[in-house]
Amino acid sequence: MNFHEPAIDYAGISPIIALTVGLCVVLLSAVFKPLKRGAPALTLLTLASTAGLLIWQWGENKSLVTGALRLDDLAISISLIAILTAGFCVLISTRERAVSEAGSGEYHALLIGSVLGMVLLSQAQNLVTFFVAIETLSIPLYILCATNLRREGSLESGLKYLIVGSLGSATLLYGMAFLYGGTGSTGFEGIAAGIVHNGVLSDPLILVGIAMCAVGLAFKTSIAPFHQWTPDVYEGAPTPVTSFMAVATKAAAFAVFLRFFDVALGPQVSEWQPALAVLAAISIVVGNVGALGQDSLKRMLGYSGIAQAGYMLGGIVVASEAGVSSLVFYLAGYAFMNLAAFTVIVARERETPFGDSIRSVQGLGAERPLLAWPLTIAMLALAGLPATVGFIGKLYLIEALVEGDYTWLAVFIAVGTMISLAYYLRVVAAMWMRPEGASAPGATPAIAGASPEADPIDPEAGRRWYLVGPALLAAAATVFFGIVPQPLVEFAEHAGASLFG
Amino acid sequence: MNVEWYIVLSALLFTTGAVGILVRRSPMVILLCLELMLNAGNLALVAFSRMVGNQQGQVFAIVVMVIAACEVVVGLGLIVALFRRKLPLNVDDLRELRG
Amino acid sequence: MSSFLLWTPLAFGIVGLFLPKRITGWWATLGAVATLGIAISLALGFDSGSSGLQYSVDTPWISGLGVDYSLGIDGLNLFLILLTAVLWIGGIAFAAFRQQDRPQLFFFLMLVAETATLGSFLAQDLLLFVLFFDFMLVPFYFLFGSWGSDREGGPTAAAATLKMMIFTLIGSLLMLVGAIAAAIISADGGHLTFSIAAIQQQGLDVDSQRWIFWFFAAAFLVKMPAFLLHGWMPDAYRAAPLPVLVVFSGVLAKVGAYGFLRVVLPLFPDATIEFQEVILVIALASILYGSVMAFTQTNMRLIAGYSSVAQLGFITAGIFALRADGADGAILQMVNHGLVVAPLFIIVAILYERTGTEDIREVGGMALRAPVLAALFLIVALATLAIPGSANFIGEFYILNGLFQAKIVFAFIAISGVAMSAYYALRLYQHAMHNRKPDGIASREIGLRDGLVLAPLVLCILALALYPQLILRRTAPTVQQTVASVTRGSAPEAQLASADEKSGWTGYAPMETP
Amino acid sequence: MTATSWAWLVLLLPLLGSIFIGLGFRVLPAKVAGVIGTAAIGLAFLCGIGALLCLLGEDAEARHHASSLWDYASVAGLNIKLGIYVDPLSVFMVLVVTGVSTLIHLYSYGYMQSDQGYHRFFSYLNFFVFSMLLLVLAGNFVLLIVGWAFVGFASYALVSFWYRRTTATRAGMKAFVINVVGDIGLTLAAFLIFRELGTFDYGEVFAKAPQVFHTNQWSATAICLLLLVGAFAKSAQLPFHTWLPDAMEGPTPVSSLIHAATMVTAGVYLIARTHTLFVLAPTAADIAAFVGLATLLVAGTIALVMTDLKRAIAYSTMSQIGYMIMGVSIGAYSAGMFHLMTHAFFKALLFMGAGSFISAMANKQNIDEMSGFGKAMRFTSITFICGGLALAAFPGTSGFFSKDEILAYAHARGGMYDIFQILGYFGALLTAVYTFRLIFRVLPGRPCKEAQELIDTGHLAHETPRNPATGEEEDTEVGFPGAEHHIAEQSPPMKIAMGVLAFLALFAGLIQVPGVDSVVTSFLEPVFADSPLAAIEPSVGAAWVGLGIGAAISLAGIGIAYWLYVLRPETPAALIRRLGPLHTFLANKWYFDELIDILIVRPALAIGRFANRVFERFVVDGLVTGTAETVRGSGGVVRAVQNGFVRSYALLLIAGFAGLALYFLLSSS
Repeated sequence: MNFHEPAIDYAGISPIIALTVGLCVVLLSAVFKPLKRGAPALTLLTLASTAGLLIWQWGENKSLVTGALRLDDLAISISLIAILTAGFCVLISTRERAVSEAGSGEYHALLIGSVLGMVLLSQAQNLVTFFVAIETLSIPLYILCATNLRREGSLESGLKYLIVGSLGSATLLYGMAFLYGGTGSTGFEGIAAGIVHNGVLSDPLILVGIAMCAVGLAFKTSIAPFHQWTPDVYEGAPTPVTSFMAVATKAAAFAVFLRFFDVALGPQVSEWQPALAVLAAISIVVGNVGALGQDSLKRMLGYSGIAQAGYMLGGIVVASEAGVSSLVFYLAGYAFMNLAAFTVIVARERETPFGDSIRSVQGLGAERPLLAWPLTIAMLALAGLPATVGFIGKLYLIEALVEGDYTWLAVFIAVGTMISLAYYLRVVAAMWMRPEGASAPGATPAIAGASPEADPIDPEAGRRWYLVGPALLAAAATVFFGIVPQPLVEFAEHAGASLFG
Repeated sequence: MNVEWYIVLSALLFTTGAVGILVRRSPMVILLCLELMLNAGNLALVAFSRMVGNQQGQVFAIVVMVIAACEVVVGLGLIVALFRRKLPLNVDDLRELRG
Repeated sequence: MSSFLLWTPLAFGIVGLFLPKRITGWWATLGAVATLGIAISLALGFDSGSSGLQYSVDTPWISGLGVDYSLGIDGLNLFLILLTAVLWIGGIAFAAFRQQDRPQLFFFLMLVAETATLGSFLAQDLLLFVLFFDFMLVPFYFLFGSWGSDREGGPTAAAATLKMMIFTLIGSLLMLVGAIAAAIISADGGHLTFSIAAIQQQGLDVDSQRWIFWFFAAAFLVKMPAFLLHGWMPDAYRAAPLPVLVVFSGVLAKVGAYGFLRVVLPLFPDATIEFQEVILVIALASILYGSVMAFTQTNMRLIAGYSSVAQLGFITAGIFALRADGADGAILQMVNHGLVVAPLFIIVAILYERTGTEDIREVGGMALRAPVLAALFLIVALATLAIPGSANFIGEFYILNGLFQAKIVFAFIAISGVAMSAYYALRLYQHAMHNRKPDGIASREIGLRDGLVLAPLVLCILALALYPQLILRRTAPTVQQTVASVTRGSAPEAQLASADEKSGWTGYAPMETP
Repeated sequence: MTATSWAWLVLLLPLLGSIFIGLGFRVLPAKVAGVIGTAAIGLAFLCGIGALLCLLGEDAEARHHASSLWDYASVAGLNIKLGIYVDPLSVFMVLVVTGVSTLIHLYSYGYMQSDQGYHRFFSYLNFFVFSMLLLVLAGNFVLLIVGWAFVGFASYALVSFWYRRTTATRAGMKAFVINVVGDIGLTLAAFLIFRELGTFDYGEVFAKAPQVFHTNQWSATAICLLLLVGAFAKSAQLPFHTWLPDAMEGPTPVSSLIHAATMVTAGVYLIARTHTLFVLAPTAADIAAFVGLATLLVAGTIALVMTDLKRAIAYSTMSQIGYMIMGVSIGAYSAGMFHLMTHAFFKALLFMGAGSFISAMANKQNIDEMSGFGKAMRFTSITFICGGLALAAFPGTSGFFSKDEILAYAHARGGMYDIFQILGYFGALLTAVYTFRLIFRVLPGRPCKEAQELIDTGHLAHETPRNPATGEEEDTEVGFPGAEHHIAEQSPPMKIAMGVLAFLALFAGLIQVPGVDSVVTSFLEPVFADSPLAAIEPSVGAAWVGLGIGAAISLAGIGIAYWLYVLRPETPAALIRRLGPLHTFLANKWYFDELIDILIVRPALAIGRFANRVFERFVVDGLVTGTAETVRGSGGVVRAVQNGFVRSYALLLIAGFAGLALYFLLSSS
C-alpha cells in the first residue's frame, strides 16, 4: 500500500506557521523565569518575522490547504494591517496594568493568537476556516478585554463581549449551515457555483443563510444595529486592547466580509446590495449621533468606529474592484489615525486621574504638545479633513460609491462626516482652546479613574518613548499618506485587483 | 422521513437558545443557551450533509464542537473571575458601562 | 513658478515654528512680503491680452484617483491672489506689532492659512480646489478658537468657531461629492480626470448638472455667506481675533464667489441658466437683508460683517447676470471689497484699543485728536459705500449695469442697497469719529506702526479709484470666455441693446438674444 | 493753448489746492493755507477766462471739444474714459462757479479766522470747487455721476464741519443720504441710456438720441424722469428738499457757496445739459417745470414765516431754483442760466451778510431777537440791502432782468405755459415780501443788546456760544468760533468780497437787457441750437411789458413788507392770531419732514428692528440651533437604547437579524 503525502505549500502557510510557533514560544516564555521579561520582545520578533514572510509572499495569488485558504494581496495587505496594529499594541501595553495582572506571557500569547485568527480570517475561503478563524480571533479577545481583573468594567466588558459575541457567532454558524444546505458546499467558489446552479433567487434556505451570515459579520465589524457591544467593550477593555480591537478586528472582519460577499455571494449581488447599503446608512447615523456629547474618549471612538464602519461598508456595497481598494485604503488609514488617538489616550490615562475622560486632554496643547499634535491630527483625520489620509480615504470611498451608482450613500457619508465634526473637534477644542461651558472641569473625576481600584498614576507617562514614539509615528504616517497617498493607493489597488483581477 | 424534521428540530433548539439568552439573567444559563444554539447549528450541519451527501458538513460539525468547548471554557473563566471579585452573577447588574 | 508662490508662506511658517518668540512675528511678516513679491513678479509677467492659463503647473498627484497637482493663473484669479498676498501682510504685520500668546503657533497658522487660500485660488484641478477649499478652514478654526475672545452671555470662541466649521463644511463636503460625481460622469467610463478644463470639455448631461450645481452652490453660498446661510457669521465674527478677521473676511468670502466663476459657470452652464433667477433672488435677499442688518447693528464688527453679506450679494448678482460686464464688475468688486473691509477691521481694532469697546453707541468724537486716523477712516468709509469715483463704484456700476441689461427688475431692487450702504457706512464713521466724545475715552492719534499697516491699504484703494482699468483690462478676456461658456459664445455686445432688438421692462435672459 | 487744456487746468488747480492744504495741515500756518486755497480758485477762474477766450476765438458751430486723459474703465462694451466736454455751457458754469467761489474763499479767509479747523475748512472748500467743476466739465455720464457724488460728499463734509454739533452731523447725514438717492437716479438713467444708446458719452448720446427715440417714447421719458430724480435731490426741489434748510448747520460761507450759489444749481445745469433728451420727452419736461413751479411757491410761503435768518434765506434759495428749473424745462435755457448766474451773486451776498449778523449775535439766528443792525454794521447792512433788492427783483437790479426773462419766455411759449408766468409773478410778490421782511426786521429799529454793544465798543465779548437748535454749549475745541472773537466784518477781505458781489448783484443784469444786449443768450446760443424751443423768443415789446409788471409787483411786495413790518409792526402778530392754522402749517414747512419720516424712515427702521430682533434670532439662528438640537436629541435616543443591559443588546441583535431575513425573503419572492 502506498501513501501520497499531500502537497503542502510551505511558503504559502509560512506566516501562519511563524505565528503559531511564536505563540507557543511566548506562552512558554511565561514559564521560564529568565524569559519572563522577554515576552514583548519575542512577540515583536514574531510579528516582524510574520510580516517579513507576508511581504515575501506579496503578489502571490494561490489557494492553500486544498482550497481552505487563499493567499492573495487582499489577505496579505489586511494581515499586514493587523500585524502593524498588534505591534503598536505591544508597544503601548508596556507597563500596562492589565499586562501585569494577566501575566506578560499570557497577555502577549493571547494577542498573537488573535492575530493568528486574523491572518487566517483574511485568507479564509471556506466556511469551516472562516468560522474557525473568526473564533480564533474572538476568543482571545474576550479574555484580553477582561485582563484588567481589578477593574469591574474590564470584566463586565469581557463577559458582555463574550455573550453577545457568541450569540453573533452562533447566528453566523447557523447561517453557514443553511448556506451549506442550500448549495451543498462549504467552499466559497462552491457556494457561488451552487447558487448559480440551483438558480436560487427564491431559495429561502440560502436567503436566510445570507441574512444570518450578514448579521454575524456585521456584528464583528460593529455595523448598526449589531453595534451595541462596541461602545461598552471599547470603554471597558484595557485601552491597548481596545486600540487593537478597534483596528485589527475591523480589518480582518472586513476582509472576510469582502471575500464572502464578493466571491461566495457574488451571483446574488443585486439581492444584498441594497440591504447592506441601508445598514451602512443606519450605522453612519447611529454612530455619529451616538458619539455626540460623550465624555469618555474611548466610548466616543467606539461610536465613531461604528460610523466609520458604516463608511467602509460602502466599499463592499458597490461590489467592485474600486470598492475593495477603497476599503483597504481606508482601513490602512483608519489604522494610523486610531492608533495615534488611542496611544495618546493611554498616555493620559496613566498620567492624569481622569482616566479616558475628555478632561484628561484638557490644555494638552500647552502641557504636552508632543501628545497634543498626534491626537489633533488623528481627530482631524477621522473627521476627514484635507491634508490627512482621512480625506483621501473618504475621497476614494466616495469615488467608488459614485461609480457604483450609490451616490446617495456618498451624500450620507458627507452628512455623517459633518455631524462627526461636532465631537472630533470638541476634543481638539479641549486640547487647544478654553474649555466650553459644558465640559468645564468639575469636581468628580471620570468613572474610569474614580473607582477605588484606579490604576496608579505615572506622571511621566506623557514622556515615555514607547508612548510618544508610536503616537508621533502614527500621526506622521497619517499626514504623510494624506500628502503623498500614491504608495498607499497602489497598495490598495493590488488588493482590489487580487479579488477581481 | 425527510430532512425537514431535522431542520425544524434544530430551528427549535436555536430559538430555545435565543429565547433563553433573552429571558435568563444568570451568566451560567446564558452560556448553556449559547451552547444550545451552537449545537442547533451542528445538528443542521449534519442533517444537511446527509441531504447533500458529502462529508464537509460533518467535519464542520466536529470542528464546531471543539470551538464551542473553548468558548465555554473562556466563559466559565470569566464567571469565576467575576465571582472572585464578589460581583453579582447576574448580567442585569453588570451595567456600569452604558450610554 | 506658481507652486513657488503657493508654498512660500508654508515654508516660512514651518521655519517660524522654531524661531524665538520675539522675532517670529517679523519672520512671518517677511514671509508674507516675500509672497507678495512673488505674486507681483507673476503679475508683471502676466500677459493681459490672453484669456488662457499662465504659469500653469500640471503633474499627476494621485494618478490612481485621477487627481492632478495643477495650478495656473488667469484673469479670474490674478488679482485675487494679489489681494490675498496684500491683506495677509496687513493682518500679520498688524498682529506682529502686538503681544500674541503662543506667537510661533499663531503665525504658523496664519501662514498655513495663506497657503491654503492661495491654493484654492490657484488650483486648476477640481479636486485640488475642493481640497484647499476645505483645508482653508482648519487654520482658521484654530486661530478663531484659540486666540478668539469669548463673549459673556454668548457662546465661547470655541463654540462659535465649531458652529462656523460645521456650517461651512456642510457645503464643502457636499461639494466634494459633487466634484467627484462631475468627474466620473463626465469621464463616463473613460480615463478619470478632475482637470477642470477636461471636465468642461467633455461636458455633463443636464440632469446631473442640476443636482451637482446645487452641491457646489451650497458650498459657495455658505462661505460668502449668503442670506439665510449666514447663521455662523455673527458669532464667528464676534469671537474672531481682529488681525485674523482682517484676512478672513477680506479674502475667504471671495473664494466662494470666485468658485462660481471658476467652477460653476464653466462646468454647469445649463444648470446655471436654469437657476440664474433663483441665485439672483438669493443675491438680492443678501443685499437687502445685509444692508438692513448693517444699519441696525451697534457692534462695529457686525456692521462690517453684514455689509460684507450685502457686498457679496452684489458680487453674486454680478456673476449671475451672466454678462461679461457684470462678471468683470464682480471680480473688481471682490478685490475692492477685500481692500476696504480689511482696513475697516484694522480700524475697529485700533478704536478698540483706545476705547475698550466695539459698540458704536459708546464711542465718538475720536476725530478730535486723531485727524489722520479720521481721514483714513473717512476714505475707507466712503469706499465702503462705493461713492462714485471709487473703484468700488465702478465695480458696482459694472455689476448693476450687467444686471440692468440682463434682468432689469432685479437691478432696480438691487440698487436700493446702495442707498442703505451710504447710510450704514456713514453711520459707522460718524458714531466713531464725530459728535461729542464720551468721558473716559482716550482719543489718540494712530501710531506710526499701525499707520504703516493701514496707509498702504488706503493707498491701494486710492490707486484703484484712479485707475480701475488696471484690473478690468486684465480680467476681461478670461471673464469674457467664462461667460461665453455659459451664454454659448453670444458676446455681451450682441445683447447690447440697440434701437431695434430689445424686449420690454420685464428683462430677458441674455442667452435668449440671437 | 486750447480750451480743453485750460479746462484741465481749471480742474487741476482746486484739486491740488485741496490736497496740498490737507496734507500740510500740521506745517502750514493758517493764513498761508487760506491764501493757497483762495489763490487756487482764483487761478482756476483765470484759466476759465482762458478757456472762454479760446472758445470765442472759434466760430459758433465749432465751440465744443471733448478731451480725455485715460481709459477709466472700459471693457465689455462699456467705454468709460476720463474725459471732459468743453462748450459754452460748461465754460459759463465754470466761470460762475470759480468766480463766486473765489469771492467766497476771500470772505471765508476772514470769516473763519478764529476757527481751529481752518486747514480742514479750506481743504474741503477747494475739494468742493474741484468736484463742482468736475460735475460741469464731465464729458460722459459716469464722470458726471462722479462729480455729482463728490459735491454731495463735500456738502456733507462742510455741513457737518463743526462735527461736535450733533445737529450738524445729523444734518450732514440727511443731506448725504438724500443726495445718494439722487445719484441712484442718475445711475439708473445712465444704465437706461446705455441700454438704449450703447454709450455714456455726451457727444454720442446727444447725437444718437434724436435718431433712436421718437417723441415721448417710454424709454426717453423714463431716462428724463430718472435724471430729474438726480436734479431734484441736488437742487432741493420737492419732495427732496428737506435737507437744504437743515444744511444751514454748516458755517455760513458754506451755506453761501454750496447751498446758494453753486451746488444746488447743479440740477438746473443738468437739465440744460441734457435738454436734447428733454426735448424728446416733453412730458418729463413739463413735469419738471411744474415741480419747479410748486417748489417756488411752497418755499416762498414757508420763507414768509421762517424766523431763522439763514433758514429763511435757504427757502428763498429753493424758490429761486424753482424759477430756474421751470425756465430750463420749458425751454428758456439761456434765461434759466442767466438767473442761475445772477442768483449766485445776490444769494451769496445775502448769506454773507446773514453770516456777519449771526456771528455778531453769537450764533443766535432768530430774527425776532435782532434789530437795529443798520447802525451797528453799516457796510454789511448796505450790501445786505443790495442783495435784497436784487432778490426782490427791484427794477434795474440783476434779479429783475433774469427772473422776468424767464416769465416772459413762458408767456411767449403761450398755451398752458401762461400758468407759469402768472404764478411766477405771484412767487415774485412773495419773494419781495419775505426778502424785505428780513431786512426790515434786522436792520432798522432800536438796536438789540448785541447791536448796542457793537455801537458802543465796536467789539463785543460773547457769552459762550450755544447751539441754537439744541441749546448745548458749543465746544470751541473743534474750531467753533470761540467766545472771544472779533466781528468778522472788520476784516478787509470780507469787505472786498461783499463789495464786489454787491456791485454784481446790482448791475450784472445789464449784460442782458431785452432789446439792448443779450450777452448770455448769444454766448450759449450754439449749445441750445438743436432745440426747437430755443427759437422761441419773446418780442422786445412783450419782454418790456413783462418787465413793467415785474417792477410793479416787486415794488408792491416791498411796499407790503414796509407796511407790515415798519408802519404797523403789530399787524403780523394779529395776522398770525387770525390765521393760526395756516401759520402753524407754514411754520412746520408743510410737514414735509414728518411725511418723509412716516413714509420712509420709520418703516425702514421698523424693518431693521424686525430683522434684528425676530428674523435673525428665530429664523436664521433657529435654523442652526434647531438642526443642532434635533441631532443631539437623536443622539440621546441612541444612548438611551445603549442601556447597558446585555440582554437588550441581544434582543436588538436578534431583531435586526429578523428584519434582515424578512427583507431578503420578501425582496426575493
